[in-house]
Amino acid sequence: MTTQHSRGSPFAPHTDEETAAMLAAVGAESVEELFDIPDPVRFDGEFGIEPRGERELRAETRALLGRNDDLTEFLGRGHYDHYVPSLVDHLADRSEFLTSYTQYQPEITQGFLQVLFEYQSMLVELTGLEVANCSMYDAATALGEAATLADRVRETSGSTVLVPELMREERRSVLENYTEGAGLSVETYPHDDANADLDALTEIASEETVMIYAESPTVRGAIEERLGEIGDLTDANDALFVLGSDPVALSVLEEPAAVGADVVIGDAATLGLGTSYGMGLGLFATREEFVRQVPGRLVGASTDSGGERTYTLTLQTREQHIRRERATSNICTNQAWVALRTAIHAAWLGPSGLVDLATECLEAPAELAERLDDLTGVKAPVHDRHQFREFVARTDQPAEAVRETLEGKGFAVHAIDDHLVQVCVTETNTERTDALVTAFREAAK
Amino acid sequence: MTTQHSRGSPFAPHTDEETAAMLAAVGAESVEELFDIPDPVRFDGEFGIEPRGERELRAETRALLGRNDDLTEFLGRGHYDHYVPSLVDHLADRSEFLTSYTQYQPEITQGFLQVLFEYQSMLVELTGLEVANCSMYDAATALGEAATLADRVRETSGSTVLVPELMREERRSVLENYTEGAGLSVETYPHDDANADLDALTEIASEETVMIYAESPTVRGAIEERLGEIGDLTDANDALFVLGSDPVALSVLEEPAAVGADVVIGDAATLGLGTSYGMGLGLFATREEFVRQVPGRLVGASTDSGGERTYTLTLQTREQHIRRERATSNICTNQAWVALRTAIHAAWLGPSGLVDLATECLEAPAELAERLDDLTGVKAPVHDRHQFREFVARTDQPAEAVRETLEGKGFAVHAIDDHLVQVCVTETNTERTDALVTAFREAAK
Amino acid sequence: EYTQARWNTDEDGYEALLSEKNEETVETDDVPLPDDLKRDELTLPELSEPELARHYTRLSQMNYGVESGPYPLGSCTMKYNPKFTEDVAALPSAGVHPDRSPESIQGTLELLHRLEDQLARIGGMDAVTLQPPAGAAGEFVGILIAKAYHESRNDERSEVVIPDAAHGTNFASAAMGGYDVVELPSGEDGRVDLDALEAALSEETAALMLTNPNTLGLFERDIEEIAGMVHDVGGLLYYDGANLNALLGRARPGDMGFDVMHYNVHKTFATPHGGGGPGAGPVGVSEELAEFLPNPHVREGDGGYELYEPESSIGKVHGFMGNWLVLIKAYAYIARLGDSGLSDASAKAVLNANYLASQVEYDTPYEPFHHEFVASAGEQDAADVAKRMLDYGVHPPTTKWPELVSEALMTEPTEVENRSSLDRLAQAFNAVAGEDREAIEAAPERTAAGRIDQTEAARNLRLSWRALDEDS
Amino acid sequence: EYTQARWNTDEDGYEALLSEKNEETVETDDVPLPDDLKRDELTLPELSEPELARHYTRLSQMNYGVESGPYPLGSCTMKYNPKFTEDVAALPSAGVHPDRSPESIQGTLELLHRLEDQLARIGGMDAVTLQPPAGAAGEFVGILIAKAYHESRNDERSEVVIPDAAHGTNFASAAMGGYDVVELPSGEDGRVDLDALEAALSEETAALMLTNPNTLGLFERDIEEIAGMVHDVGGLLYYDGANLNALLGRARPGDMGFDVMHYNVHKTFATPHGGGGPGAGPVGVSEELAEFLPNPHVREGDGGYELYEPESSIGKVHGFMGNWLVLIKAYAYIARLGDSGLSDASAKAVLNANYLASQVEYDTPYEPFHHEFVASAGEQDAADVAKRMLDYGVHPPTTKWPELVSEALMTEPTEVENRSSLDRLAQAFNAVAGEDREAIEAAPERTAAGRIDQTEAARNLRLSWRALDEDS
Repeated sequence: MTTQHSRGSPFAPHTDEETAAMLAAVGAESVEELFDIPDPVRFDGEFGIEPRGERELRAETRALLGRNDDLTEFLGRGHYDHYVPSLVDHLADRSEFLTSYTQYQPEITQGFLQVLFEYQSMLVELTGLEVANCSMYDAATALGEAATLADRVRETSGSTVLVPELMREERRSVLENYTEGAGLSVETYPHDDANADLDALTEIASEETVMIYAESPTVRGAIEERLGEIGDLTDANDALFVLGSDPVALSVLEEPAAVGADVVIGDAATLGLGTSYGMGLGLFATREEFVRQVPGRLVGASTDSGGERTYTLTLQTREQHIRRERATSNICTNQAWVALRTAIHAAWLGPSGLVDLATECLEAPAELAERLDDLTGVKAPVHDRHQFREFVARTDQPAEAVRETLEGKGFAVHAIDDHLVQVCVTETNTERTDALVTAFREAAK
Repeated sequence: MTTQHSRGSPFAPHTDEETAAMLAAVGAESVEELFDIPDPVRFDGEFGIEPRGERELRAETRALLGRNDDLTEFLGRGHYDHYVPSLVDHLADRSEFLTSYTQYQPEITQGFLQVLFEYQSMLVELTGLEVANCSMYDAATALGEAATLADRVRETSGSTVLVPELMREERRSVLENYTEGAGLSVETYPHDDANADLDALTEIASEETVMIYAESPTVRGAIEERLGEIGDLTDANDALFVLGSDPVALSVLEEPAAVGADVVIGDAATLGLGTSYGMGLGLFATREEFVRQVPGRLVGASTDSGGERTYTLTLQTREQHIRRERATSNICTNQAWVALRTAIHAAWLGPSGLVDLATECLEAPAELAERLDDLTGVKAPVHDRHQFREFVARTDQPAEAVRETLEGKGFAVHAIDDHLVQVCVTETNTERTDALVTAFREAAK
Repeated sequence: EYTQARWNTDEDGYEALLSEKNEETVETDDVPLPDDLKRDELTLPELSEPELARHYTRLSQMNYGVESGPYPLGSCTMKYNPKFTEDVAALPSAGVHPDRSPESIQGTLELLHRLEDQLARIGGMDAVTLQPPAGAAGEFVGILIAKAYHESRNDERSEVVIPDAAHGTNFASAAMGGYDVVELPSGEDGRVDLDALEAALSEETAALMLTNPNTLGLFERDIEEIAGMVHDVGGLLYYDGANLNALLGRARPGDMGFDVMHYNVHKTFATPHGGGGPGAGPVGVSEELAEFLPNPHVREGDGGYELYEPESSIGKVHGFMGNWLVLIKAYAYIARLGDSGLSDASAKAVLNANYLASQVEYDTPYEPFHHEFVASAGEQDAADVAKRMLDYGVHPPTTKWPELVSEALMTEPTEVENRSSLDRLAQAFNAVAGEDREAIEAAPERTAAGRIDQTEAARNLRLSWRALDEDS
Repeated sequence: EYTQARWNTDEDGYEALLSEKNEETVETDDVPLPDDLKRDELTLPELSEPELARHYTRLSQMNYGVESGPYPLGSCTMKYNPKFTEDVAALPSAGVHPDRSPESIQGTLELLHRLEDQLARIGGMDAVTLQPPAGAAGEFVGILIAKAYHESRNDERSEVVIPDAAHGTNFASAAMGGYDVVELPSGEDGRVDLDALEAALSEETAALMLTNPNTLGLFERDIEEIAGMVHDVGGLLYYDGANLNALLGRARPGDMGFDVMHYNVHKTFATPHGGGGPGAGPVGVSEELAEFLPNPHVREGDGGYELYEPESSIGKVHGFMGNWLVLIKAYAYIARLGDSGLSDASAKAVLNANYLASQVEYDTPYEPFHHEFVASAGEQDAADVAKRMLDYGVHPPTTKWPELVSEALMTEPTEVENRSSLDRLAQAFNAVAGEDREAIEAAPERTAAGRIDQTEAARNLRLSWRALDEDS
């Protein structure tokens, strides 16, 4: 009894006979002979990693991840849980999509190119801007790329990027890493009840300002109410206005192009991916005039030898594999497959489903905040704004204690300040709001 | 805000506009007009079934099925749990396979036809018989079909089908239902230490005997040791020898053709499906001389207009849609997709994997029986046979009490008689045998 | 124009067989069995997982499913199969053994009970068994129940009456039950001829098996009279559920007087056909017949759901509980649609058939049809028409049946096509209608394989790769 | 011959766009926001689930993946992606929010920690961060770490040295970090020229970025000397992990003197490329550099796994923890293979490249190569050769790069092809090698689309369906 493939990689199909014949064909006695590695740097191959069978590994990883507590999450702040329809998994897992590479040979990869063209097109509709790329890694890196774009396209010099005080510090840290090499510094403008403090911002903005960044909804879930004025202010300083948002919010919010946004960034994976420990899809859309400065990949329409409409990667001379150190970005591998998922999810919802979903994102937090506000020791919402998906509550008890108590009762919320708790509610957890309110009553008193 | 598809079936794509235009095209005012149903039998449409969203239903069914206790099953007796590799799910779920119909148009369904041809071919290798069909529902119905085949092909009259006393009563009941219409009666022959009692069988068999059925492994997991003699006895009575087995056992057991089997039936889904509340795949193989009397579908090789080898359903004149009441069976919809899964699983294992798996099926029960035999109040194995996957143990305590105690401790075993417990062990539960032995010690004392 | 993928490797057909890719022979020396009980060796394909992934991916691309395009195969109800139902059936908690104690699988039993209840409501029946693994198995159960019913009244009967245009399974199922089949000629209008029925019925009539709407898509308007006639001679009325998609929410077999019926969940309730199966063929019966249902049956007891044997059960028609994984999908589909969705499915299925027929140039002799229509290819050969339609990227209708229509094109678009899809389908019909015999006979050209020689397949039977080897 | 599926509907390309199939405009009147904060309406495609299923199924059939056939794209390591890793990543318990308390996601943190440990062992590094979401992001992290390292020593440097044949990302990543790039010309043997290196290095050298084996598949035999030279001027040695599949189990970057490296899990560790991503680009460092790793990092504490900020962390390069779902797959793949599997993967990858090169008629000027070789199309245009290869049912190699080889065909079969697959691949190469310019320039003919006009795409930019509408 011989097991042909039991030794070595189960995914290398060579039988012993084949290996022998192939060695003979290349004139080698053994495979080791083919390695041109000097002895001093040779390694003995013993990593100390034990191979396991597929069945054992599935059981092992199920047990391992099963150690995560089964909490109902009321968490947001940049990563959201919307229900991903089953269709998305089934279609995106088709191997022709999942196991293909970047579309360097467009004739044999029309399928994925059309998917990406459609993804771009949907973002063009949602943002009102003319150009959307195929994807960045996530919202934070898209913001970083927006800053270097702003720096490249500005005709006069300048070195400051303005960002809101209320912003995930992680996102800001990424921005700082992206801008440091370009010699830009990141400065903060203050807020006023979870919106930009426009007076203060006007003070701070100057000809040194390369870019102003605002979010709507903000990290606290507030709709930013004076985007048009921020746009005007940015224009007045010859800077770029970069807006952070997401596709669900954009389904109902005023079009970014209409408020003067030059770039829209965000996490497009709020559709298509669900909660995935922060994995995202960097949305990046901008005006046509900046198209040759866009980072990442672009799919354009063309024609084939048969005269049919086709799609292909275009303007590749912007990219690192051709322009190298003068490229618009170093990005190569991106999040194309997530864009596929986002496109399917968006198409599954359609405009009616998107508007319905966004409406629920406006109604559900208002309703939940009202219920929490009724509890002893809780004031909610803290901000007098239109809240999208999430809101902030003030607790008499220390926020961290409230969070911990809730976790003990099976619920996860954010403790964002000494007495501030943030709660996010979408269609995936609304049915648990009764239970949350009950638990909150205990935790907050 | 209008939701185009929110009313009615989410899987009917008509917009209101489309519906109106289509009604106009057919000259109807409303859809109801198209129904030519007399008023007295009109129904008001109120079934009282509430529609639910996809997300809600997934949550609901997860909760519902979550009410099944999470037991480690040591259960067999005709339905077995072998690990199904992930590859099977991913490939079999490809919609071109899953959502296609029977291959009435072979030019556009070569893929599935080749799959079925390969499935047939593997069963031909495993049984040594020349013909295997595309599938029956399960082992029990395959046995029923074998009996009617035996009746059809026998040149002299006769009305008795002989089956072993040790046999699932469900399988026998199905057999009785299949044979009653043909005027056959089912009679039992006794066993001798979980094998056929050959002396008694010789007594019982006569010219009235149309068919003798034997199983190896038997329902108690014993390898039947005198199949050749049963074959000879069947021949001597001009009857058909029908053998029940399964693809894993057939990987190592003497070829059925070599012991004189005329038909092999069994559950081929022991590969490809895993535990599924008894869902199966009826294996049906027989000698070439009976090919025109075979029930179910057959795929044969042919040639297309380009001269290439192709596959197509063949000998369809045997089937009910053509021959109607003179058909070899009423079967139409069968288990083709399960055959696809079985074929992939078998190919994934390959001959080496199959022999390894079968070897484990011989070693694991022997080892576990020995360990149980060491316990106070337990004798195992009861039978002095080669056991495949499972074995019977005698308990001093009532078997039902032992079973219940074990269930309370998280294990499922069979109580098959007052003091007989049956235990099945495969690669999917071997890692829990220590725990089972510990629990058994408590339960049996 | 559509071109199906064609993977073509060397001389061995469109994709080499697994056995041609790599085969190994393994010795069984180390198998712990005496030599006389074991085989010497085993020869089967031995391929790596990457090779297998490619093999089946390529084969799948040379296959056409509902998610490829329209599939208007008459009598087959090829609906879209919602994806989420696959996820539900794949839940690990669904994977239980059939010999588990009822107490330990309350979830499974409750789901079965709920599905029985759904189906009873939809069919207007009093009790439902889920055991039959396919429609034909359901018919067989119906026949066995009829037989048991008559026997319980000491009234043995020998005949089952079936209209000439009925599904072939009806005839075969009745015969398997040991009945003689009395074929009922259709009336001029394509429906049951009451005089002919009168002539066919007698004290020997165990049952009349009827499809309604029938295979021409026509509703049997005289159903109440038919039921009365059958019942008057002491027979039972059996409903073949293949065409139930035409009636959802608008008429129920139970209300029409049917005593027994089967449901094709792989038609009406959107479980996938899987290239031929598995399906499931639950059977519904009136209260009077409930005692004959297969063993075991589910009921709600004091301590939860339990299994029991109906008083005069016919016994088993499947070794265990039927095609459980399929039943889960049917449950989920019905629950997803609910009253409004089920009624709408039927409405759109009927609208689609009527619209499509109105756009197709071939003549449709019988009407008013419901969810399907049977057009006639006229001077053309219906089978050739079907082959040519393949070149237009659609699946053709069922052909040459029922025989009431010459060169029949039995067409059932189901509710899942929209207008533009139906228009393209009509274009395909009409394009072929305008083509000459030569073009049609040369078809198909754009599928993986060209026209396949059926005669060769039957004359020179090669049913396995071993047979192919021996032949070459 | 192979023919790719071609779904062709009317005049609108090979498959109509979603927007062409059905588009709707929805008013936002009922949205509870003041008018000035909301848009008036939203126009997007509105299709049913069956329509979407067909749309994407058809598009997928017009795409070629690793499970379609050979994909020997040089430098891309297109391995088979084991299916079970998808199931592991799809476990519901994997779907946690990044702001969960560490105590409540011990499973996730332990998996991350285990993967860090696996990668450290494989690379011979002391610490690993999993945060970079792609290889280029890993390079950028490496550059940031180098920068932080030098700054911590008050030793600001301005240059990064990179061989001319290196991946374009190396140059771009260095530039993004604010460094000037010093390009290092390759030696005649295709490797680093030590004299040129000597000339390039200085007190300004922050790092040398090196791929080993390099993009010609050649091992830098002088690696110890190179490391010494870089370290002597105070620079760091960076390892580009794109070609790590050549060395698994036979050499480790850490042992060769590399201080920082990235791993491409979507190459070496078989996570699927997904049509361009997501991947993951973990970065390993020597002990000395561990304090600079991105924030947060996982460690095992007394109470379980915890997150902490390394002492001199460079901060964040991803908004959260990187591409978590991809990392799970990499973990599962490495654990599946273990020592023996990983070493074998490398062995078979190198054997395959050598065998394939021996069967291909095009000249391969540089050797001994390892997991990939760069052949020259000679008088033919490498891009045309690639287009023509598509007609043979295989994916072509990377073309026209590296420029050291004229009309380069950079070929990396990986370990997943067997001999017969490599033979067919060689046949495709050799068939094209024998064809004339006309045939090659007319290719491809058997793919969904014919040769696509790249110039038109760039000159007449249409990047959305809105742009297409405006153009027409």
